[in-house]
Amino acid sequence: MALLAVKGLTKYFGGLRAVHDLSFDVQTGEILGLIGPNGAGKTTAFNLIAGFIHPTRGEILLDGESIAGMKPYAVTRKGIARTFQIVKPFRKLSVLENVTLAAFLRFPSRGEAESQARQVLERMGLESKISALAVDLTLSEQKRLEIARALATQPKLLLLDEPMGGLNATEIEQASLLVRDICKGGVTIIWVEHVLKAIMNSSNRVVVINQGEKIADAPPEQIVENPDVIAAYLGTKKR
Amino acid sequence: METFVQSIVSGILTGSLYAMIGVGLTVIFGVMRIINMAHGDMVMFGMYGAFLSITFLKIDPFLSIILWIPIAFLIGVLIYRFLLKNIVPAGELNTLLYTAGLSLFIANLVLLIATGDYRTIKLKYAIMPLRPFGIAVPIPLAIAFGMAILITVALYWFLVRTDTGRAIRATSQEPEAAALMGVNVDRTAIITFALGTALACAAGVLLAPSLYLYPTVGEILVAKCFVIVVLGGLGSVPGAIAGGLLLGVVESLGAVYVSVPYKDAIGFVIFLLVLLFRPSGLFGVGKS
Amino acid sequence: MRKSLILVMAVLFLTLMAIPSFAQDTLKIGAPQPMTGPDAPFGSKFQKAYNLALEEINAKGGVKGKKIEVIIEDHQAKNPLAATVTEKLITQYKVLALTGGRASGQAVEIASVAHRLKTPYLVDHPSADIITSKGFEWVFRNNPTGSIYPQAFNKFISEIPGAMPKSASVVYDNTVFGKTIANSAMVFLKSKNVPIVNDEAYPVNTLDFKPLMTKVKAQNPDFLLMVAVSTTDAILLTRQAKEMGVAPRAFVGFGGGFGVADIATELGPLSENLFSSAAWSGNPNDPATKAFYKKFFEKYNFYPKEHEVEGYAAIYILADALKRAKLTGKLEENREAIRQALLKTDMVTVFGKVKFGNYKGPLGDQYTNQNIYSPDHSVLAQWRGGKLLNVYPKSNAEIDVVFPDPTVKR
Amino acid sequence: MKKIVIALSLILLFTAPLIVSAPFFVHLMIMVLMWTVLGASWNILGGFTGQVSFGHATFLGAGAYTTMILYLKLGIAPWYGIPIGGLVAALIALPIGFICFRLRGPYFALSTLAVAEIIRLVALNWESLTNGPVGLLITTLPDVTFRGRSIDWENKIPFYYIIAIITLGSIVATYIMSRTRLGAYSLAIREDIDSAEAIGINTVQARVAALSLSAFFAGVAGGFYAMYLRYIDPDAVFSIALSIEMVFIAVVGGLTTVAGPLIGAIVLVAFGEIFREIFLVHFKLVGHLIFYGLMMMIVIRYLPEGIWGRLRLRFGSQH
Amino acid sequence: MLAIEKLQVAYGKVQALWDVTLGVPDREIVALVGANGAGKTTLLKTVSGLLRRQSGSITFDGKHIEEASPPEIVKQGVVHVPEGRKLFPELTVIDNLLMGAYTISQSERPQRLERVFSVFPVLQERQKQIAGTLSGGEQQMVAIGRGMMAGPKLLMLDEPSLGLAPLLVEEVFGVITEINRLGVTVLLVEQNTQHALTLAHRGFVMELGRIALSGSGVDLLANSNVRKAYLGL
Repeated sequence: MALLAVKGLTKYFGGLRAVHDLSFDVQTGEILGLIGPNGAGKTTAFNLIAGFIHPTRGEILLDGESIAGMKPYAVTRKGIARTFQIVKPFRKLSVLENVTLAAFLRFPSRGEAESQARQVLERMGLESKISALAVDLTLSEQKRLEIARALATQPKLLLLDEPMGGLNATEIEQASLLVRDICKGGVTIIWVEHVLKAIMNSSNRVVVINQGEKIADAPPEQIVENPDVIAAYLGTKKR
Repeated sequence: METFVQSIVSGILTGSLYAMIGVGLTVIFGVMRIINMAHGDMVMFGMYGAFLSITFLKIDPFLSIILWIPIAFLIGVLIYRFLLKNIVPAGELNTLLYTAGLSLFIANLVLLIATGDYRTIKLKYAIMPLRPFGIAVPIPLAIAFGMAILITVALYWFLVRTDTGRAIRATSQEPEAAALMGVNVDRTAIITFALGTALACAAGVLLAPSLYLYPTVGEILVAKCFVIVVLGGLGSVPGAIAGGLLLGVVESLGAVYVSVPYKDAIGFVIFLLVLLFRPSGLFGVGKS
Repeated sequence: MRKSLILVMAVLFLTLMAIPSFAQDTLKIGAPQPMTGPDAPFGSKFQKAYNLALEEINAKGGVKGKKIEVIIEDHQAKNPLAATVTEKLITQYKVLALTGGRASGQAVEIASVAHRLKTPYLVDHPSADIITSKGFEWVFRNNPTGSIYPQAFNKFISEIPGAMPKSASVVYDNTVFGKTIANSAMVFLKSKNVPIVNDEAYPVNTLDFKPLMTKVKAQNPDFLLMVAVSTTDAILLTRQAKEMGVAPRAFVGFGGGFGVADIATELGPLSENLFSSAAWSGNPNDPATKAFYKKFFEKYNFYPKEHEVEGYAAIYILADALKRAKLTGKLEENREAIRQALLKTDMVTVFGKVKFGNYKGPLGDQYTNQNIYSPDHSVLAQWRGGKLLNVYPKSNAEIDVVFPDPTVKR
Repeated sequence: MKKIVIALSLILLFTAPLIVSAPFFVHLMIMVLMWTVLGASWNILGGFTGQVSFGHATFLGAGAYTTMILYLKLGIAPWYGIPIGGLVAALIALPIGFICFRLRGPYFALSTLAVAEIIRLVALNWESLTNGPVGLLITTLPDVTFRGRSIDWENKIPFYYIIAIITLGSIVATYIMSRTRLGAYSLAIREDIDSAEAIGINTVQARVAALSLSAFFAGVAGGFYAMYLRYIDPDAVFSIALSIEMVFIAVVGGLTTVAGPLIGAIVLVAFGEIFREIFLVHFKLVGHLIFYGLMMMIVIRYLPEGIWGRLRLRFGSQH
Repeated sequence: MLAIEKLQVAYGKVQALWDVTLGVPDREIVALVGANGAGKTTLLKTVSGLLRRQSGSITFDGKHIEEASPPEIVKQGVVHVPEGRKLFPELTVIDNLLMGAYTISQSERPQRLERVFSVFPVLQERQKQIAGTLSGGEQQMVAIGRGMMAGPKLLMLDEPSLGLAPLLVEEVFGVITEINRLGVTVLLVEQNTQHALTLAHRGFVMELGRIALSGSGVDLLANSNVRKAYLGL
């Protein structure tokens, strides 16, 4: 059984069709890339899965159990964690506190939650920043902090919303390694990204959406050959 | 039936003045995100202005509005420039408490100067009401209503037709884009605050002949202002006008058909329902 | 930061300078009043009245060779602050007695503190029954309680043939004051089987009574009874009742709001024949009252009404008690002596006769130290040609009553 | 160092009325502590969760009326009534929270204002329960023997110790809150409500919990108010002005700080007294509120993080 | 016409632009392409005065404009049509357009309006409609039209094809060419690389806050490096 199965997911905002009849699966242990041009509905799809908005139609199954329409905190408790495209750290709290808060979900005592948080932060390479305020971190560090915070809830499935956005080349390289590392640690990942280089190198499979609909679902090497994808990305040639 | 019509008419008369006060508050909120607790004191200014005119200058209070609108505008410019400008970036809560302090300051300054005595404005021509179709319409309120409509229409014309007015509306919707159009956002803020102040003051001038005035009269108006502005949608001018009229009519009908002691509660209950089910206000345009 | 530090320093400095510098050998009376806030107008009325009385008494050499001093504190119409300033007056300024209070809510706090700290408190204006019906033996009240206010009106409708209302609408402000008076009037009317067709409480400082009057008009009452503590409300009630075409045989106002000169100036012809059933309307034929009016007008350029008379009388009552009390060096003993003196008070002021006693009020409350002449102070007056003239009881009347109201077309 | 400071503060708190025994100053200290509890109560919600309430007088009023009604109608002594008043306030907070927390930011603030006004009007008009505008007055408190001696309720000292214990309770509760999950969750909600949801926090539940705790202390303070001042009426205990004063104490002291409300209350009461003393009594001018308003403006302008908040930043303390 | 030299910009501590040097010649269409977060929008915001540079210079027609306020820059003739359109949603179409002419005297406005309406006939039909109720494509047209109202010498368009259906994308690009033909210099920021570069006389590819490549539109299109920069091949 697929870890996550999305079936016929549809969302309208007023008259605007943001996501239309979207279906895809994610298998345990996979890294699934989700790409598409701006405004294609990727973030909407994320928000639907994470419970931040409720679908107009369609099903979302986690381990066969429907989670559509659940509140975000309930979805997180079920084992889906997310990051945000525009980082939303708890700005005036320390890095450790940011992650400890998330660890409380599985470790109710502060001591245990803190030690869990320290472990995660070490894996994310943020151990030296533990007592800094989140607002004082660089963008790249804040992105890592968000991932750390998500991981501290011990998710089965991690939704990454443009973790590379705004990073420079070396940082992107590091981030790619990190994502693969997280996956090896047993967390399934769905990953929205504009830095296609990274996504093509790291994903097992890529789903492409355009104007709310799925236009391709294949391994990366097939995706780059797909004429529909090229058209969606580079635009059709002016005739 | 006569009771019903009378309640509606009374509601609209009072509501038109509520609306004017509300419009002032809402434009200020729209452009600067200031919840101005001292707005009621600006109304009080206007009431004292009307009183001064008739007592010392022997000018009819309704006529004196020509004098007080520009003065209030100037006061607004000064208050914004010297007292408010630097506090706005500190956030809504701090700004609100700050203007609460400002309100205490202004009201008590007037108390010190004018003493707390109740003042009244007596108009010789305004003793008996008009009675069109058996519906009683007090003359001062009727004049105030007419002038409130004139002023509101003038304001509407200003906001819709003039460059500055358009800039004010644009700035409240998309400040960054307004700057890109060449709007001096800072100057717009000053003008808006001054305009809001002038409106509140004008409403005060119009209210004065129908009410008593004393330095802390602003207090009883502030809570109503919030209700109006939220009913119409924070920042929306047509919303505030509708909110003011609605509140006037609801209070009036509520007093007749529900109960006088609970009439204010009815206003607040509607307010709460609007907040819960249409937080952008009855007339807010889909901005969340 | 630096600026605020400087401010703090300046304030501390000023405080040091401001350590009480009262003359040592005065007889101090404390008066908590609302000097700021919504009730500020009343604070200044009482301040003026106290000052006039003090000037007169002190000009004649004061009491026992000492001058009397009134220390006014500001309670801002807030109950906790009323308790605080009372504590301060009693324990810091060591006043011999208290007066003032203005509104009943604050007066209850003052009475409660005064009772506990064993300091005599002469209530001059607050009228809530509970102030003198809870057995506070340190609290005295010169003015009538709320439930006594309608006495003259009650007598009038009972004694004049045909005056008993066939129905009555009662509107009153939603305060202790309004409620008490309205209850008292309604209890009496019900005992006479008069149907109450409207029983409407409104919030103080209502901006618009037209809806309320619309409702009243629909009932077409035989009498319209209106209670207003605030002058604004009294004026708006009357004006809008008439504007809306409410047409009873009599418009009757209760409470301070209806006894003020503003009623005539504000309402003009609309005030004609309006009744005011008040605790006190002053008999202008009395030479003492005339003299007081004259002095007051010379000093302040306006004629005193109820509040000023009450404040002025309070100082004279306390001065009289101080004169009779045996003052020793000890504060506690002095306060007890003043209380004893007050218990024996039997005098006449501009407000009328004063003698404190315990008796049962119209609503069955047991009063303690309430002026026993209060019920007699109640008069029914009528606005006539811009003047408020006493019409009932006959003994106090200045003019014949006009009833039913001929200006009203029923 | 820190322990010494805490120990000294505690000793000061419990010996203060013995050092400064003038009844008026004991009364002022009681008022300061009562305002501290109210400021702390507001801080629990406003400071930690960042949810600005303009209707906290509701909870004070609920506590005050509960205590008073229990005593006058059922004869239940105030020392039981005060905690029960707190509980009733906390219970009332539940439906208010579930309704108002559907809203965010200024809309939440305005909704609390509306609820508070509605409740005030209900209290004013539900005469059979509240005695309406006439209010409720108690003249004597029941006898209590403590260590064989009957407590003298005409003396202020017993009241001082009662409110001192309540204050300590509210400060300890704030401290505990800052150390526990609810406190941590509250801060997360204050910082970013979406992120808080994303890490599995049920933000409505957490906010309602914070509101209830906050309401409990406001209710307890209300119960104390009723017992100490012995008279309540709806306009006095449910007023908007009272709610705003609570906000002001919390903000002036420093939001989210443990000691802030105490500092805020001291400043508020002290300045109120000082300004009145100077202007009204000394100079015989009604100018004190002008300066009080000016002081509000200056504090907000130059110390937006509050007095204790600023000191804390300077000395690097955590609370 | 527009010359940017060694421009450095940061958001707080986060450096967004590193040593960006770029020139826009008179009457050309210059395309600025690159991935999200590459710094294209930052560059435009800095030119239009919304952001302050740390170092470097920006000159327009030979005059330094780094220190000028947004209104002053608009008066110089540099107009920025922001990403996501940023219309005034509760204003009518005509009011939105008139806002664009905020710095222009009343007498010149009818003429300007006419020109905009000739390019966008649909806006003439919809001039009384509230802007927030228009479709995405129409909103984009209002945004561009609003920019044109100021009578720009240089029009900077940020992602005009964003979120538009292919047909509308075609239309928008057609409009851009037409505007250029009317004598307006265009600086175009786009994700729709192929399309933008086909249209442009000259292109710059940005990556991670730097200019990675530059050249004529056609050359860049043919350049396999560009494909690599985008599809990771």
